[in-house]
Amino acid sequence: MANFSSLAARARYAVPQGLPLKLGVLLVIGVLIAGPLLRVLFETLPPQTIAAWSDVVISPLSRNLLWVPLTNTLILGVGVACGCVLIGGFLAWLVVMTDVPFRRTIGLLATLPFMIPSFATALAWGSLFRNSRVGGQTGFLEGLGLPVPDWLSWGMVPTLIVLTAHYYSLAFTVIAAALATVNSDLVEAAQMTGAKRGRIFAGIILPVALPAIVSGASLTFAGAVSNFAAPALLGLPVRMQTMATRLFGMIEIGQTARGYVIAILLIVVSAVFLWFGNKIISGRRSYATITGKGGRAKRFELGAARLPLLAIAVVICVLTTIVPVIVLIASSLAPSSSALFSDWTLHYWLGASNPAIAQGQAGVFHNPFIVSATSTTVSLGLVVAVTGSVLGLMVAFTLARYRAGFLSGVINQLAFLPLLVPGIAFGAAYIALFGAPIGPFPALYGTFTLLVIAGTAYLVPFSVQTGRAVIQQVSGDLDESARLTGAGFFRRLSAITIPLASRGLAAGAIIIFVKIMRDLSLVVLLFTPTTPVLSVLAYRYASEGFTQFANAITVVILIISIAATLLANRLQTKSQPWLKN
Amino acid sequence: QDLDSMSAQELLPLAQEEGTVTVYSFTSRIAAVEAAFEAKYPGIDLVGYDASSTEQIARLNAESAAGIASADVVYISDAPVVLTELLETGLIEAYVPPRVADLVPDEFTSPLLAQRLSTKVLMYNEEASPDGAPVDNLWDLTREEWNGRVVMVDPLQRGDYLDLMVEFVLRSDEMAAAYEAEFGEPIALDSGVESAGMQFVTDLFANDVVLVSSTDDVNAAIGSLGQSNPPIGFTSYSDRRDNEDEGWALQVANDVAPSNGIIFPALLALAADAEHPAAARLAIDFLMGDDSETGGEGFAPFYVAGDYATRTDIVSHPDAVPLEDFSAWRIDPAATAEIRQDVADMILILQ
Amino acid sequence: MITISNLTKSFGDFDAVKSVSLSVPEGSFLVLVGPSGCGKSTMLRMLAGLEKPTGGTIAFGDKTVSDGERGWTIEPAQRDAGLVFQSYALWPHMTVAANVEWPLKVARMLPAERKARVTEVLSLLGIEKLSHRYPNEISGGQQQRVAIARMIAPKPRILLFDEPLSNLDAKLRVEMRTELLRVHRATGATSIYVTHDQVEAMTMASHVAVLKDGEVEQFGAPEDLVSRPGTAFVATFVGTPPANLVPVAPAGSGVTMAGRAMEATFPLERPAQAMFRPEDLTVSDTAGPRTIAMEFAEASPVAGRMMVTGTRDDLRLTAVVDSAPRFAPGDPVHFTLPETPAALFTPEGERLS
Amino acid sequence: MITISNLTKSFGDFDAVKSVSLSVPEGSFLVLVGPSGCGKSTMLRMLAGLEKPTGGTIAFGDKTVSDGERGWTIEPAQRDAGLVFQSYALWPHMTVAANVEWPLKVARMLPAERKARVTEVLSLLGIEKLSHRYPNEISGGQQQRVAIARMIAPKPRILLFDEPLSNLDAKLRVEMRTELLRVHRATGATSIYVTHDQVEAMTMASHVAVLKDGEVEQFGAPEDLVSRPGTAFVATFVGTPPANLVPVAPAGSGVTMAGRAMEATFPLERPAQAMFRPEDLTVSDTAGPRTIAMEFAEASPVAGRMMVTGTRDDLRLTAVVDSAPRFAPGDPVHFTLPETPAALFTPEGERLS
Ligand SMILES: Nc1ncnc2c1ncn2[C@@H]1O[C@H](COP(=O)(O)OP(=O)(O)OP(=O)(O)O)[C@@H](O)[C@H]1O
Ligand SMILES: Nc1ncnc2c1ncn2[C@@H]1O[C@H](COP(=O)(O)OP(=O)(O)OP(=O)(O)O)[C@@H](O)[C@H]1O
Ligand SMILES: [Fe+3]
Ligand SMILES: [Mg+2]
Ligand SMILES: [Mg+2]
Repeated sequence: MANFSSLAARARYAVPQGLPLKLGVLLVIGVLIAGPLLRVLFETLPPQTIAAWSDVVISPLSRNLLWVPLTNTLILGVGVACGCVLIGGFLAWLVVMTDVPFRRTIGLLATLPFMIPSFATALAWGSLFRNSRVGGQTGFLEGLGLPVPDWLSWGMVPTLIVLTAHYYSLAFTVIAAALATVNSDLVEAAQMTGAKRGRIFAGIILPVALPAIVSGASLTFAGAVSNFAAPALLGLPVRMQTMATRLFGMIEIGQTARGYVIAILLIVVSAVFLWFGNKIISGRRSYATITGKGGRAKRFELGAARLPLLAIAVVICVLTTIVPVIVLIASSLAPSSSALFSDWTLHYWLGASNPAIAQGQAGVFHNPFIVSATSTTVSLGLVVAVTGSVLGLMVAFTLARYRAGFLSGVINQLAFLPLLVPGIAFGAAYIALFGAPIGPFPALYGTFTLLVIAGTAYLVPFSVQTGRAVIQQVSGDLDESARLTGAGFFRRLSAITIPLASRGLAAGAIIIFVKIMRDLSLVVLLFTPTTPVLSVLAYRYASEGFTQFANAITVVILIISIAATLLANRLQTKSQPWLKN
Repeated sequence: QDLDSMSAQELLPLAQEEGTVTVYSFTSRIAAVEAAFEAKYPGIDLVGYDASSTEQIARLNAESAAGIASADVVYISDAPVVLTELLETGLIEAYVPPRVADLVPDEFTSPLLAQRLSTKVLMYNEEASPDGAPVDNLWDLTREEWNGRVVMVDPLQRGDYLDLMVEFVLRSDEMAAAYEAEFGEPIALDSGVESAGMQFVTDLFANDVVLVSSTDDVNAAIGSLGQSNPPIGFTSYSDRRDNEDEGWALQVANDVAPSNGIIFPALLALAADAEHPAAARLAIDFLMGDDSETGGEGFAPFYVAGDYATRTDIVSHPDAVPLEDFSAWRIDPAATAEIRQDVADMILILQ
Repeated sequence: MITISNLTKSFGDFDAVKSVSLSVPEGSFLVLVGPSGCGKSTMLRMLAGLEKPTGGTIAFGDKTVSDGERGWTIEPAQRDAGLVFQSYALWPHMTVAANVEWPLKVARMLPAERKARVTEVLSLLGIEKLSHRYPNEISGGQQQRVAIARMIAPKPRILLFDEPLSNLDAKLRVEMRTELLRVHRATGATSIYVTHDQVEAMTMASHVAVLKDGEVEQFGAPEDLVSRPGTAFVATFVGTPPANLVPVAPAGSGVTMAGRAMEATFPLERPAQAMFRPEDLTVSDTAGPRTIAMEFAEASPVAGRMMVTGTRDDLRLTAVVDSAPRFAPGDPVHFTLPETPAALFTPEGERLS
Repeated sequence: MITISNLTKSFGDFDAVKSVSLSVPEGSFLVLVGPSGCGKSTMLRMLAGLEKPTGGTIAFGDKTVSDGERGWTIEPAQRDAGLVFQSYALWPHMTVAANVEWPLKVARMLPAERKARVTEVLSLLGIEKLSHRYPNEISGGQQQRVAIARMIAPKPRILLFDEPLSNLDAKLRVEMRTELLRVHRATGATSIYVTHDQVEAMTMASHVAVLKDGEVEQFGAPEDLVSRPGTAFVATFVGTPPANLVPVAPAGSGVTMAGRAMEATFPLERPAQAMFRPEDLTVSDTAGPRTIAMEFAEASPVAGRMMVTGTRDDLRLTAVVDSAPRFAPGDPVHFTLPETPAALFTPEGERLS
């Protein structure tokens, strides 16, 4: 990376603009992403496994193995992406561009759902809408004597809703970052035409934030199609399978090749959607909303609509954050998972080892593993957030500044794929590729470094998507005027682009941080006992049936995530004085 | 000298020289073992990696591709997959400590050493059925009465449930007999169905078996207190030990024809090219328990009701049905591995 | 009728507009002129309803639309006003045609009519060929014309222009101002127009307000401003080229002008500033009894004559002469002042005579 | 010495700059003028190295810095050129002072020196009081001055200005152009300056290039352009006000001028365009033998005279007269043409005499 940029800066005779940068970026993501991906692909190609392709695609099995799950997955992906963009976009507008009361609080709440594991959201759904199909405890509504039909308890509808409730905060974060950069004169020009708020929102604000919307839609689409927990919890009882549950199952029962084929097909299908989204925003049209003429930041006055809109926002936030958080916290306090709100005990948090409970496991605050795992996890989170953001920034910058061209298309697609690759496949590929020494590079196996590199590659799509959306809104002449001063690439990046895009970049960093804190599948293959991480501990407990401990750890992760977000918000407002109202 | 034939005392100095031993374990109870091991054999650091069987397999495969020997001991479930994916490919090797060779029945020493047995068996809610299991024959589950009221984990999501399905097929003769006992007529197979066992699986799915994603979901569904008409389902017998904590009333249905489910091994093996061969053997020896009735420190974490030691000299947990009275089928991993994928394919079509 | 009373706007503790009062009848063409940063754009933004006044009121007809004291203001959407932003504020994601069309869509104009109107205004502004380009694909002047087109397309009742022709070449500017005037007259709308171009101000305005530091310095008909500037500031601000101001002081029987003693043909008791129109000054390369020595700064042909400028310290004199010797920058040049100044102002700038 | 040869720039199939060749010695002040969209900004951007030419070369001294054919161009960073963007391109996240200071930081100027330089240029441009504001807290003209300050602060060897004074009031503009010229002379830098202001062009330029549709229409000293325009286009484009063009055609022994038969004192064989300077025309409210009837469009005092414009269809005539009757828009006004045109051009615009 370093040599390329300096090359770009020093080259006497620059080749086509952006080419060195593109090649550099391509090289890095080629090594970090394409390499592992190709390895996954090759896993499916040897003679003994090649049959997996025909099994999956053209055999009597393919209906249930591929087509039905694929249909469900696409419905989920598209549905969730639409829902998330709508809800996230609405909240982002409210928080960023209007004078709705409690903006900060709403803004914080709207970033939370993503930090709450989706299983908690699914459980929260269950605690309200679960019917007696599966048995066990029924939900609140049935408790009131209201029969809940299966379609509302299980299957597509609840999965859609739960995933939307879980992922909309991704869309919110990306879109909010983009809206924060919209010059108010664009909006004012629309106001002058006599357009109503809704019209301005739909006709001006959303379209200028289109890159962010496409990013938000892409991220939430990828999230929805690769989410396992919600469809497994809510879909399986009515035999609804998605690509993710199938994929997981196939790997779990030892049919790895088929699993990988499914993963590759999922990637291919998603790539089509991504290509489409990219197509929309890579045309001639510009989204430069931060211009060199210093536009003002101004808020819409909502007038009479203030309170009703506040009410809507509050309902969304309460349902999608407060309820799951309560369920999650309750499940770390209640000894019985079937009665979440009775017999609460702090044992799982504070208790000393008591042989009568959970085989003598001490509460999380007394558990030396958890203490050390917390610090490892946080450092891993921080490091990966930094490396992921840096790499993401390079990719995002390249994509935003040099939108057209085949190379950009390739970079864009590659930089998105890790979202769709099962972590276990990615992790295994990483061990195989980087475990052994390569040339002068030492073997990374079992090192923190490998965890960082893999985590970076795995999570870079988040920073790419969030960063690119915002960078695309920075008018090109701002960078050009810096070029004229003789400033090198990195100098310009750090002094001009990063501060202007900081909100988007910070959003990407936070998402990466949260993701790596919670991610299991990738980490579980790469971690070493000397570097225990919280997610692995939570998995340990859950697999032993100590769900309260697992949930307590999840709450710890949640608290750290919220703290990180608050901190970032803090820095954010401090670091962007020109955006003050 | 051949390490395989050495006793623990002979291995110890070599192991101490090696200084460390890495165990890949599918259960986090390895942490307790680590403490006990290090207390007993100071100077040897036992390093435990927690990872599910699937992850262990993925990891071992990837490591071998990269030429890394990280694991010394593999403690793993999912026997049928392990046989094909790890043993046949030479990634792991069998080892039976000479000390226990005679104490463990042959079926549990070959092809790999089994340390203990776990179960996936039919369980019911004893609060709702205080007089014993509501069914006495597996085929009861295919009756209208149990439509939508049998719960299990999706066998295409979890290997052990798939093994359970495979076992039905492997035991087709017994299933056919049970059918006749239940319905008073010989079984008639649907077209395309080749065995009584497969017919059972087919009928079970046709009877709207409810699939969930984890055993805890099964337990909560079946076991939760206060249900008037709880479902029934397949889960781990050992989960009964959580009844009190969780507010469950799980009980095993032991008197079920022809069997209530499967009992299957947790395996211990040496990683091929282990870097610490002596310590690895010592660790396996330790994990097999000492000569006391309960297996002592090394086995303590696994001495729970519902799990059974393979060592005949370790007595079954007092709170559980003794192993000899337990009606579950012992799986034959090799036979299972052979038809596992075919059964999975058929279930796939049923879904 | 637009009535502005005591209009004030503060940003923090900086007063951008200070208690401005003026009113113009409906159909007027009010031109705002004033130095950079004097509050012109802020005035327009308040008239548009984009900025809430900190004090004072604005009324359209007899309907108050903004009230600073009571802190309310009618939505821009309900004012039927259009604004050409100084920054253009084109929507970057829409083509030129779409930029112009969008306001018409909002106004629910029928599609066919809409297309026709878009074509009409685009060709009015000479940019019909660019209709499918995006704003980042056209030149600065073209962008500016798109901004005008977008504003006038829906025919608002009040037209607000913030330096709308500043990036156009002289020739086009002349044509455009004719077109804008035509639009103004055709719709009978009231226009408020900010410009730095004196000729625009003179030819377009029915009323001119000269602003300085957020206050109205003089308000009146354009000719009056030139012929009878109310303050020294106005004198140096309007006119092509604007008038010269020379510090004068009584000295014995005569006066000193720019430090040089001369005979006086006008009474003077205190130091003052004398206004001389450029066309009343002459230049030569030799000193004379009524000359002031300056350094030659620049010369430029204007209206068939020569405009010569000389500077000395802070003093700057411009003469318009039929012919002038050739000077090089820095050469001494002598400006002959007429005997009687066109006007006298106090040192503070108030008019004396 | 800046040498531009056959410089071409196409955007897709649109040629913004077409085979432009010209060269100016070091220290020159080259002014580019031309109608909106003729490629001026594109030229500057190519000179700055921001845009790669599609064809032709640019050389600074004898070092080629851009080569369109071979598709390479030296990085802007290595050209030691500064550009005032037409869009200002201020960094919105930096205060005014920081905007000006950043390039100095990049140039590794010492902090103390840097602060001094920032203060110096800010006060040169009269915006020292705004140093702690952000670009969105200052007016358009103030932003424009910040853009200039930022560009000149590091004293680049080549100064590129894209309409740098367009948003300033007339008075300030006059002062600023003096300052810019001073900067230009003090540093001995070569300047290339785009403007629409005729006076700026005339007073500042050592060389003027008139561009039209991406091509150089005429290149020369400013006075030559006014006194001897090479094409009809240049004639109507330069000068304050620019010259009039009247279609003439031979008719019997005389000619028709703008359709009206008149006696001719000049030989004419084919239809042509005759150039008349505004100061050679007179106006009256009655027709005469050599008058052309127009509709009165506007009148404005200029340099102590009156500039009167009349239009008829596409014809637009401007006269500068010492005094004129009062007209209302639309009134008939008769322009008297002198007997001999100042120049004759073919209908295609080429100069005949
Ligand atoms: N990306 C583009 N695609 C197509 N045409 C373009 C593009 N950029 C500029 N042009 C065209 O190139 C021509 C020259 O543009 P340029 O900005 O150089 O004009 P200019 O002379 O600076 O005009 P102005 O005085 O209005 O600023 C214009 O006609 C413009 O429409
Ligand atoms: N947000 C703000 N905070 C502080 N001062 C401001 C702010 N916005 C504008 N100003 C100041 O208010 C004054 C008036 O600004 P305005 O934009 O109205 O000037 P203008 O007359 O339009 O000038 P120009 O001709 O340069 O465009 C300026 O001095 C400007 O610096
Ligand atoms: Fe240890
Ligand atoms: Mg302004
Ligand atoms: Mg331009």
